[in-house]
Amino acid sequence: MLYFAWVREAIGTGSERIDPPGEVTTVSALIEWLAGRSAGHAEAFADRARLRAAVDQRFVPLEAPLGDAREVAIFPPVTGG
Amino acid sequence: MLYFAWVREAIGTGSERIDPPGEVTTVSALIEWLAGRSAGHAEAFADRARLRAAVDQRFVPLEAPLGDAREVAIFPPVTGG
Amino acid sequence: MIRVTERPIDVAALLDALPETGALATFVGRVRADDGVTELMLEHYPGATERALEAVAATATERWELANAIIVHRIGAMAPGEAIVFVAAAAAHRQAALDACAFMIDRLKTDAPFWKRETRGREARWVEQRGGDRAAAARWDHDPDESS
Amino acid sequence: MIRVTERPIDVAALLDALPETGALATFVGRVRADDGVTELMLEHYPGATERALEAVAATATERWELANAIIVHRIGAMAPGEAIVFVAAAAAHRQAALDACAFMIDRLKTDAPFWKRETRGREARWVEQRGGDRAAAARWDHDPDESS
Repeated sequence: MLYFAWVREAIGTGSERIDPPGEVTTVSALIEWLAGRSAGHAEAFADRARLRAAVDQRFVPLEAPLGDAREVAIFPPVTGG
Repeated sequence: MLYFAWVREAIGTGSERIDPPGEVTTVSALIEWLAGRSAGHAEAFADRARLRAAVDQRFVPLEAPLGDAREVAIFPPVTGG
Repeated sequence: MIRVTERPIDVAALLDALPETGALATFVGRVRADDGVTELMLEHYPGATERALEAVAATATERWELANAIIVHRIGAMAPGEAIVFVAAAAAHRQAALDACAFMIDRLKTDAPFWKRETRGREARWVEQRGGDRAAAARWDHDPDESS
Repeated sequence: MIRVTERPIDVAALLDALPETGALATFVGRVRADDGVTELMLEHYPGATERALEAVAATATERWELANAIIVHRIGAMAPGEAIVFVAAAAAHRQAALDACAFMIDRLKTDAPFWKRETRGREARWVEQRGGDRAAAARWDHDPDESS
């Protein structure tokens, strides 16, 4: 997992290795599962409308399947430029 | 009078002083009158659709009145930039 | 050419390196000095950022037949007045250069994974995405002006 | 700031002199090197040219609340690759800068009394005005995008 911006700050780390159970098959389900790991995770994932995701560095909707993803990133809407 | 670009080249000079008769009251009438001055003038002014004008440095339609103009310029459509 | 860099963006050097095409449009976005921000920090997603910028530049190059497309984006901490982003589009004709430049800056704002954190004195806050940025990017999805 | 000059346009020096606003859009038009032109000659109407460029810059500054508007136009003889015109618009926000820059280059093409003569080898010809230039300038007469 990779986290950026205030998601990273709330969780307290920019990356972690995880091993979710088999029934976690979408980004959305993964977020739900991650929210139980710590108070920081719960805070970071409290408002789904403010979250965006990438699976193997490709932007996806939260409903997207995880498939055989090796790298999942959760972050706020981007604000570059 | 001021002439620019191929109008200037056809007439053979970029400027000349003129004293048109009183009945020449518009740019269009002035062009007609000037066309009689030389073969170069006639050539330069043969196609009115390709001519533009400025009176005292302001762009005007060919039908515009001359008024008390001190400086009249005749030239092709502009091509700067 | 795309570049993500922690060092100040040297706009003059970038311009010097461009080919002398008929038309060159550029855009420089800077940290605004007029709204109390004392430091701007740019976080990014290494790898995904470069991929996103490459995609924006490649799309512009193909759509407007550019001779050159450049996106340089600063990351890390920067001060008011410093350049955050430099975009350049070089083409044979002006409309292509102008449109491609506007397209690239609009698109990278919504497509590239950067996040801005503004510090004002002791207070730091993450910048929220603006609805206007999404609208600006979306207008390129079907642009009737493309051939003008 | 507007300038009409017989000397080469130093784009880097012009950029250096600009204030460090949030957004800066620039455009450089050059003599194309790819269509056989060996020399370009720019004739102008002294006095009327400066007045027309001032009017274009002033209109842009007012319409988009610019911090700075610059138009520098070369006159006289120049070689392929040399800059004919430099336009810059500095503003707080990017859309204002981008739109104002496009407006100024479109407008000066129809409003400022310059005439181009291209030389290809031994043959010289005066460039004809393009209908597309008039259309590009006219689209700013009533622009629904102005507030976007």
